Amino acid sequence: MTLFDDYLLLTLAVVMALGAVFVRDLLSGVLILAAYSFFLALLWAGLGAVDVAFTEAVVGAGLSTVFFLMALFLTSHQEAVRKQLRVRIIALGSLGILGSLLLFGSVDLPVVGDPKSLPNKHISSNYLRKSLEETDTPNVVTAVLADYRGFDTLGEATVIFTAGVACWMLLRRRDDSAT
Amino acid sequence: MTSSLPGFLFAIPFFAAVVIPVVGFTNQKFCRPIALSALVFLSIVSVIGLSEAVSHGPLSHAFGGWAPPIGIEWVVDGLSGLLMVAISIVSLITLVHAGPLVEKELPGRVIPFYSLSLLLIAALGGMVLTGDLFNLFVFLEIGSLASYVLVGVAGGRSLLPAFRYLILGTIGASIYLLGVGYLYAATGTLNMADLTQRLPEVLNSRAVLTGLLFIVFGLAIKMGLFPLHGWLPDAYTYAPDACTPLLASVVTKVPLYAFVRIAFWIFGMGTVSTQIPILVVLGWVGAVAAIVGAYLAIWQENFKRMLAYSSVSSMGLFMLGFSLGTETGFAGGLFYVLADTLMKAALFGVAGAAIYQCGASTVTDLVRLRRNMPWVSAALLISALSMVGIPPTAGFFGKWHLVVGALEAEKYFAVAAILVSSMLTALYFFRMFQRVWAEPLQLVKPHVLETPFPIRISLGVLTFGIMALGLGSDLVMGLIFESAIPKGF
Amino acid sequence: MIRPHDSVIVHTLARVFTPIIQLFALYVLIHGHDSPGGGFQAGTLFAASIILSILAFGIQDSQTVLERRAIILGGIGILLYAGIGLLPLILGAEFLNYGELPIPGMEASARRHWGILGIEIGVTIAVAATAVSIFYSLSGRGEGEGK
Amino acid sequence: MADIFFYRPHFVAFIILFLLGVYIMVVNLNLVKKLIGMYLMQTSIILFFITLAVKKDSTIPILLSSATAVTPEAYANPLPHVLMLTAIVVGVSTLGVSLAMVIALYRQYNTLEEDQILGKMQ
Repeated sequence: MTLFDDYLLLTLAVVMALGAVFVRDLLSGVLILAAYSFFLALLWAGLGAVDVAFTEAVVGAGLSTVFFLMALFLTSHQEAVRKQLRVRIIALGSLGILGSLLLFGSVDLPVVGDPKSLPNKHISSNYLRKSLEETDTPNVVTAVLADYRGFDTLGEATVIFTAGVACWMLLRRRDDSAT
Repeated sequence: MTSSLPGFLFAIPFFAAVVIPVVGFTNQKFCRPIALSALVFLSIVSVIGLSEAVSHGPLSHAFGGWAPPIGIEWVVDGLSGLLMVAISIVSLITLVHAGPLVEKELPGRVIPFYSLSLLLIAALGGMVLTGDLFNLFVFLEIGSLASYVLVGVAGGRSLLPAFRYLILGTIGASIYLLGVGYLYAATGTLNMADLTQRLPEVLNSRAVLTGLLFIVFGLAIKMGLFPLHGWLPDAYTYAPDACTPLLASVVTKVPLYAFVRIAFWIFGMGTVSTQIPILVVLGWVGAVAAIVGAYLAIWQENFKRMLAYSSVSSMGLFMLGFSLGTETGFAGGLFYVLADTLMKAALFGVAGAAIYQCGASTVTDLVRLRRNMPWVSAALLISALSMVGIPPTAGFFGKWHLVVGALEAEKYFAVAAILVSSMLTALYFFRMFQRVWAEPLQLVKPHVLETPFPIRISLGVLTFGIMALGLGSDLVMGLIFESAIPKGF
Repeated sequence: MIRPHDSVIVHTLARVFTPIIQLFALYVLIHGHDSPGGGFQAGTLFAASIILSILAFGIQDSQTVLERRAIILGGIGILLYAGIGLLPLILGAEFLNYGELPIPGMEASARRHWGILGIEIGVTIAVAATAVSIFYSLSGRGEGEGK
Repeated sequence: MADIFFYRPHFVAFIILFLLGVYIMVVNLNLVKKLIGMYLMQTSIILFFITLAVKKDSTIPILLSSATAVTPEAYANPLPHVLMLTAIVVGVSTLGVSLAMVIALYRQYNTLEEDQILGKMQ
């Protein structure tokens, strides 16, 4: 993975994001969003995060798109056109503050790719060193996900379970009340 | 001290929440007993946890057997134990109260209602007890998803407020996560205790400053702190009456707790008051919120909306108390959080009971409570007096300690803000009393009956709690001073 | 309310792809220890295969029952995960400490290996069932929602 | 400040995506567009975390052999990957719930525009 690939994929992702946002037809927007997800998955794979890339491809380009499409088939495709200049200016102003704060904080962020940076060194190297010996699992991401931080993963499974119960509750027909 | 008790604090509501849909498939009648008995157990275990933590020092539980910072730990100390006790007991009472309302308002959705409520309670407990910033985010999201849906489940007018709550809440949670990312980039750890040790070395880093600002900003959206309270009034007004007591009493208090934990324990008093002086800003924000919230509440005709603005005002008072920078102010803020949890549960319980029994949703309609509803009227009277701050209710002692703390800190704008907001609160509650009790009785429709037993008993217990917390305030304040005050004052 | 698709091509492709996707999901689940993937990805793949066959062949069964069963299966998956976690807690160790699982004749690291596999199976069931359940919910059975 | 655009392309892309997402969530009145914005915002945070995990000349975090001792510099940092797996799941769950709300809103008001819904609520 060279820096050039990164530039290429990042540019493509940003272009896709802009396309998804500014196209008026929501169906096209959602499909462009799937393409965006796909480029992101490639980017994650290039940056060494294969598990995240896999999940992004399955969930972002797959499941999310299916959910979006299901919703769009039941509702409408078209976005109304309107002008609301004042809201936009206020929002742009506050986002400018947010953006400059992000840039302000970025100066002291570790250099990308530095193996000696604190986030890459402190606890994460413990996982890399010990996971095979302690958990018998060569894929360190799986070991951290399911064991070292297994409680987060239980929370994660609970989040999607909550979403399942929530959708069931929200879209239930009135006449089911007999059951 | 390591202990398995925090593990059970997670397991009890969690297992109940997951078991309810599985069991409810065969018989829906089991849902309520399972939920209530789980909460009874949870309350007992959390009381034991608090007393252990106060007498023997903090209890920690390293999930998966991995010592932090490698793994995730949960800690019951004075502060988190106290909050956990409050959450478990108040949510037990509000679910008892919700029983008749659920049957009427959400027929056919009883199973998911109890399941989601318990998931919400488990998530709130997780946010309070966890010692890991990312784990906090996970539980924040579980709790938020559950509360978005509990707001919007009745359909109709509640859907759009729920959707807006979801959009703003997701922005808040994402900004919080971003802040955690900045802190992780600057220190390389997610564990709170480890962060406390490592932060002093990197305190000059701009990444830490940005991270703290993002975390506070994200949590402020979640707690409905003025001027980021946009989602709150509509959500509380249109949410089903079965859900509002639970939502209004505990859901916004827990992000506030997370803020307190991060600002005063991880960063430390010295940092947030001098090096990164966010407390000064938050003090002013709190003062403005306390006054503006109370002012807006005056103009509301809908009773629940009035209480919602009153919540905005209370959030300002808490923030003001925590940012005073004195021990008394901090303890007063914490005491007022506990008092407000009871008061909001009672007031929203009264609002729900009034709508359930006689369709009274506006302040003027409350006059119908006068006949034959002594329990509901008494609960309304006492909790409203407590909101205003009349002794010997809990609200009075909360405000008293806040004022004393502000005087100690010599922050006279805070004293003024507390007094002005109390006066405005008095204005709208006394206006309500005047409408309810000074009208001629002929207007009252005769055939209104007292509410069902679960509503009566829960309102009774909440009212008793408000009085008891007020009368026993020395005891509770002693507990707070002894074990729930951060170092560095 | 999903009617079967009336194209033969769609039917044939769905018939061919559903088992392939499911087989791949199983592979992803079992090889989560030493290659990318794991419970969540496997669960989503399972859900995708089920959604594919629903889209191709429609739903004949009474949907309320199916949807409820799906969410219950999701609950069972989570109960499996949390049950594996609860066992060590009851035996006196920490929640989710697979090293203390009562599996005889194994070192702690091997117990952890099997514990991870167990919870990954739980995650797979939970995620697959819940994703299908959300799909059912979103597929718009509720035209009669009270106005 | 200017060199950030050349040396930190990931960070610049993160800022663009994040601000774009938040902007659309706040300003756009179409409910589905808001959710597209939400998706962009959540993925941008994933981008931020993943770039923290990159190590130059390293490989994916799957250990190759148990014989030799592991040098952490040779593998990418697994912790942000794990956190982001969780964040992706949280994102898709939120998306499912919000789309359910959008469908319920559409059933009720027959439109996806927030201002029109507000108009019909009056």
